[in-house]
Amino acid sequence: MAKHRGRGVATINYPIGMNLGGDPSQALVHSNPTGKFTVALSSIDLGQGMKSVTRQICAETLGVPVEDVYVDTADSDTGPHCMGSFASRGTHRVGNAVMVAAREARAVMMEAAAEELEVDPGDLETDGKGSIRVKGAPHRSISVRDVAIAAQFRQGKTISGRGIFLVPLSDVDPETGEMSPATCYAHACLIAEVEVDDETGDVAVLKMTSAYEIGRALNPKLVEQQLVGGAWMGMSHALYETPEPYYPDTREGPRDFNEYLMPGPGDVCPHDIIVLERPAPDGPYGAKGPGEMCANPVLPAVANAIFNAVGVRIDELPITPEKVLRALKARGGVQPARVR
Amino acid sequence: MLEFRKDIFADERDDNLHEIGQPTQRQDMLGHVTGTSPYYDDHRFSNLLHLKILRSPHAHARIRSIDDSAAARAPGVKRIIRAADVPVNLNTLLSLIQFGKDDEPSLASDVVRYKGEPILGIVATSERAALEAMALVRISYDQLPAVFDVEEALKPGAPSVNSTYPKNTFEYYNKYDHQKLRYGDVEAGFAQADVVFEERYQMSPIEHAPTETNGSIAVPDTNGRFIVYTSTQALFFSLDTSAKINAVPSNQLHFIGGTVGGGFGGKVDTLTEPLSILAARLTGAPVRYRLSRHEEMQFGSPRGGERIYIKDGIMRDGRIIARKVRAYFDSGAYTRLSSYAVVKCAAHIPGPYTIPNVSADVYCVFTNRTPATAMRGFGVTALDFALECQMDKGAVAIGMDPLEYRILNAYRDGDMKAHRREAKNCALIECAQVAAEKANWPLREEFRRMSSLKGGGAVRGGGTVDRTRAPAPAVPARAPASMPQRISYERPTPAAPPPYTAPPAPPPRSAPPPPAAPAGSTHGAPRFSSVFGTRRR
Amino acid sequence: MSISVKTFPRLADAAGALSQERGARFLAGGTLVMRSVNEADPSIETIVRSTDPALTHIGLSSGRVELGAGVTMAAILAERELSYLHPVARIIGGPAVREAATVGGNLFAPPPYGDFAAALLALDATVTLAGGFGQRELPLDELLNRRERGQTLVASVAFRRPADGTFRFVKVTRVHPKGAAILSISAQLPLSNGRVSGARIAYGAMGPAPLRAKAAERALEGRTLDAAGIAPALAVAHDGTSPTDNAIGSAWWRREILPIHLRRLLLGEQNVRHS
Amino acid sequence: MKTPIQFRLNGEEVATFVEGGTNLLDALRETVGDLSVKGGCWQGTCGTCTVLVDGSPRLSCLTLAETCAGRSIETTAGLRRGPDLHPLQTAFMERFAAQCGYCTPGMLMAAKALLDKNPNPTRENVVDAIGGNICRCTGYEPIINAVLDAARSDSRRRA
Repeated sequence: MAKHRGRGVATINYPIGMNLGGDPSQALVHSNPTGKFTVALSSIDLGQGMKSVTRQICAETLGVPVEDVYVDTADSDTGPHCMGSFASRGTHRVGNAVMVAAREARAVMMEAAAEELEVDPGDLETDGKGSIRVKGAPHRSISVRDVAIAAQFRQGKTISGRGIFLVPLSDVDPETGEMSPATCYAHACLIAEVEVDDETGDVAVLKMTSAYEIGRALNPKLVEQQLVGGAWMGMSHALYETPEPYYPDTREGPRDFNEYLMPGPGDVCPHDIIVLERPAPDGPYGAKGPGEMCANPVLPAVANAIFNAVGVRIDELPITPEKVLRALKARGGVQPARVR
Repeated sequence: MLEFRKDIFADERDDNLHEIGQPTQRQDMLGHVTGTSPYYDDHRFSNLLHLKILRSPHAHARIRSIDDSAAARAPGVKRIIRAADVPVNLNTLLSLIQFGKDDEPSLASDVVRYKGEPILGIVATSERAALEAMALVRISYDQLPAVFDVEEALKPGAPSVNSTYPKNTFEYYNKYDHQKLRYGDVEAGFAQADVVFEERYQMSPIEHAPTETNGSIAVPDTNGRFIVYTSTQALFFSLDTSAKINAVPSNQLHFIGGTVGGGFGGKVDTLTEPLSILAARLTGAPVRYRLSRHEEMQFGSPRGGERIYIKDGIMRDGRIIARKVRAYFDSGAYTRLSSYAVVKCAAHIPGPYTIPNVSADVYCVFTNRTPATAMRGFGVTALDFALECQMDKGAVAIGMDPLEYRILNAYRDGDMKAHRREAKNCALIECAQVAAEKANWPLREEFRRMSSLKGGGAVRGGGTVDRTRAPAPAVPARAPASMPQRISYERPTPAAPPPYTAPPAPPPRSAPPPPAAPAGSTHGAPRFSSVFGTRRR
Repeated sequence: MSISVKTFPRLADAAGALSQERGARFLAGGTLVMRSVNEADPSIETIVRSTDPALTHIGLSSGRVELGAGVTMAAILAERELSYLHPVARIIGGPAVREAATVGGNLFAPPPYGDFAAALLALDATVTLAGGFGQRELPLDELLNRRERGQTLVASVAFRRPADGTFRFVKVTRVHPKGAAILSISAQLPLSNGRVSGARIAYGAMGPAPLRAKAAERALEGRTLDAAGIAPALAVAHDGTSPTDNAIGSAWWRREILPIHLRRLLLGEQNVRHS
Repeated sequence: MKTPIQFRLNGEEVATFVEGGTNLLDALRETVGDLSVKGGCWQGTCGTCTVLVDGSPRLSCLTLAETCAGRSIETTAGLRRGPDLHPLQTAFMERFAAQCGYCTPGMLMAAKALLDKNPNPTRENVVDAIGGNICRCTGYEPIINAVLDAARSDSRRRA
């Protein structure tokens, strides 16, 4: 029995937001009477962290601590329209809408503070800790709490804001396919190392090394969640998954998680991830969206690593051991490429 | 296991922020670890009824007769829902953005077009009662010929799957049976290439397999409204679709969701809400419609299969000068979102590389299988697999390091893309360089010095491989002679490279977005949408 | 509509009820029956249970091992005397399944399940059936050849304890640590003077039920466990097998890799992991 | 015909009535009202519904409710130690070991079953303990690390 190692690489990019645009999202931000903020959305948190990322964006824009912001989603009676959580649009589209709403709310908050401190709003700044102070004269400050109370009960102001973000819908030229599909793209390069058993066709992924450029990483832990989980799903797509194992024949479809194959906790491999940040000009604080693209480079990287290991090309997904074994037999055995 | 390279593109970032960039705990994490996060099914109602769906056992058949009388009398059964009970029993998801024609019934009436297509709904006091009643329904079918292969489906005489699109292809602009992409002169490029090769790639369907299956609970509210607790990934998308199918004003529906047990694209299709609402309207009681795991795996829409052919023309110095792509999306029996994925796929061709001559034809094809839908990487995942395997083969064909081959051809700021927009904010090369360094993948100095900035860095200077002019000629000027020839060719190469000819006339360049709409370009007929209102598209 | 559940202190009474009640199914660990109940399988109208302590009894005496049909995989893993069966029990489901899954239930598990039954086959196990009118014994492979779930009720299985180091097992699965079998091979390989005598080899997932590789057993008789010695056995490894395509692997792949894994098992080559 | 059953749920006596054939998962969610237990397949193949019965991990969807009469059942709802989070809950938070959160209660109970019996598990022990639980979001690595962290912190606490 012989096992052969090989490495493969893939480089990819991915468009952020619904193709062609035309996918708006709205947000409402308001303060309660004691200076705590609520963001009202109809956007969905599927686990990707929508509630958490919009919360940080809102806090940053308002200039208040993140603890003072709570995101309420998704209720169609209170949350304004959002196209939905798909197409890597959440952070980019909803994040922008929340920024717009938070800016409007911040402007009122600063006016109210200026009235209390008897200065020009332009002379004020937030300290990010819950207070608003005069630039250059930090001793002249007032807490956001007192500003909210004053705005509500003395000045009769609503510290609130509305936001919408819309990338205008692009047409497509039927003849040439000329179009504006997206305003920004995330990028990735992934190197996979595999071991192939030339007698059974079994493939084990031993290691992944990747670099992802995702615009600004708004929360490194949420980014890590996406990239680690996404790479696992990519490995799963590459080697295991399909509800139609004999596609295009529809027979023998899996009915449960014993029959639908995915790598288990015993199949995961070490993964070194490096994050690059080239801010998107139109992203919230330069953010793009790592959610979808992180799975994509794994599939071809694994396929290319298998070629590097044993010299066969498997061009059909998923790359089951059976396909590898059939290809090895057709090729008359292992013909490893240059060891990498 | 995760590190940042803040030094790269640092001059493009203001890192002086308070909350952005902080590893703040998730707002929902405490709820998750205490089991208190409210998913749609974590709401309880007295007298909750349960909806189960009788599905077709055949991939393609005409329904001759349905006898549900025994089921209607079965213990616990409150109501049988038939196709005739559905107010608007034909819909297509993207009618909300005026894309495509209504082609899918909520409940099949005359013909079933895939194994698992819903035919009858049974509302009962328990899921068990509904399932037991289901066993009493008698349906007789006339089986019809079925087609399962995308290329078979396009052949003359193939069984027609979907009566709205009898030719088994989605209609683009009421004009074409597929989406086109044309840039430069791809045939001229092939004629001048040192190496030309075509390959076939196939991705089977993939199931989203969220740990929480699709479901919803529709509850009659006071004053004639309905509260709907749902696992949807798109609250208003599902609300508007449900309002349309039930023919009720959208403000009669109050959707609550937002905390969902995984989606990955599998909870966009509004699979359960229209019928749970209809069942609640017909019975006046709260109704839950929850997909079983078996239903989720076989009859909840998957990521569709895709077949992709790629033909490349490359020069021995590593430049790709022509790429032709033909791709078929297996949409299953109905459109759902595949028509849209096709356009996204066309936009993604030829990948993150600057290639002067590109041509693509992408088809949305109907077959007799479970309708496909969006999934993580929608329209791109299979194409990236095909493109990146193709890139590997190209590098081997000319004996070049596969990573250096990618860096050489990678798009730079200012390059023109095949869909005629200038590349901006690129970072592919930096990703390649950083990953290679981390993995000890050897890159030669000149490739370590290249960059995504305009022109790609000094190395590409002298207009050697300058692709900032757009559209590029069929063959750009030669690259530096120092191109690698490290390992032996694995594919036969032309005896002698054909002589370079003058570049063909470049296609007309159009201004950056938004270009004027091409005359007569419309996606299907205008229709009502409470999302966008009515307008031409 | 709702299912009736009948619990009997004595197994014999349960067996009686099982043969009399319409649509009655015996509930052991529940991994098979409860799934069918959850899916409203119309063939199940009555669940028959027994709290008979004999069901969970593990008898270890003078080289003979007796396992009550209700003994769980977890119970086997907890019994040091049964360490040779631990590799088999450990890869049946996750810990929660092993707490429920029973020896008796495994005898009726359709492919790709039933690896423990295959192991028992390689141990030449006999089965004791409980009936309304007393118990009777029969060889395990006889039961497996005509097993009809629900009809027969197994009280216990028994076999001679294999000599130390003579029992070997491998399960080929794609998902780790918990995956259904592409195939499994159990082998009891007694040696006398370095030569195999009275080998027993059984396959899981290579047919409609676990089966003995009798041709391979005969071909091993009197041979040494080295490349040359096992060659004849490998040549007839497929005898009697009839693998089918299913969601996790094709019949072709099962056939291709069966001799590979049999060779690795017989030569004691490391089976670290199988994709 | 409904059958009365009584058992201890997270230390409290609970009595309820169930239809014949009802599984423990539905009994806990639909009649008792413990919604911390989630259902993922009702087939016994995803581990989402894992609870502890007399200290051992069980798939509640495959457990006939009646067989739990007189038993002691533990769910995520009872995981807190008074006002404090269980070390596993703390570790899952610190490791960001949940995304959609739907598999989390089952993962926590599968992990608790391990730590209650083996306070100092190896990575291999942890992988085996959660081997029957499907997670579609995290890629498992953060969950494995969280369980190992919890074991360390808890043994420190005991020491």
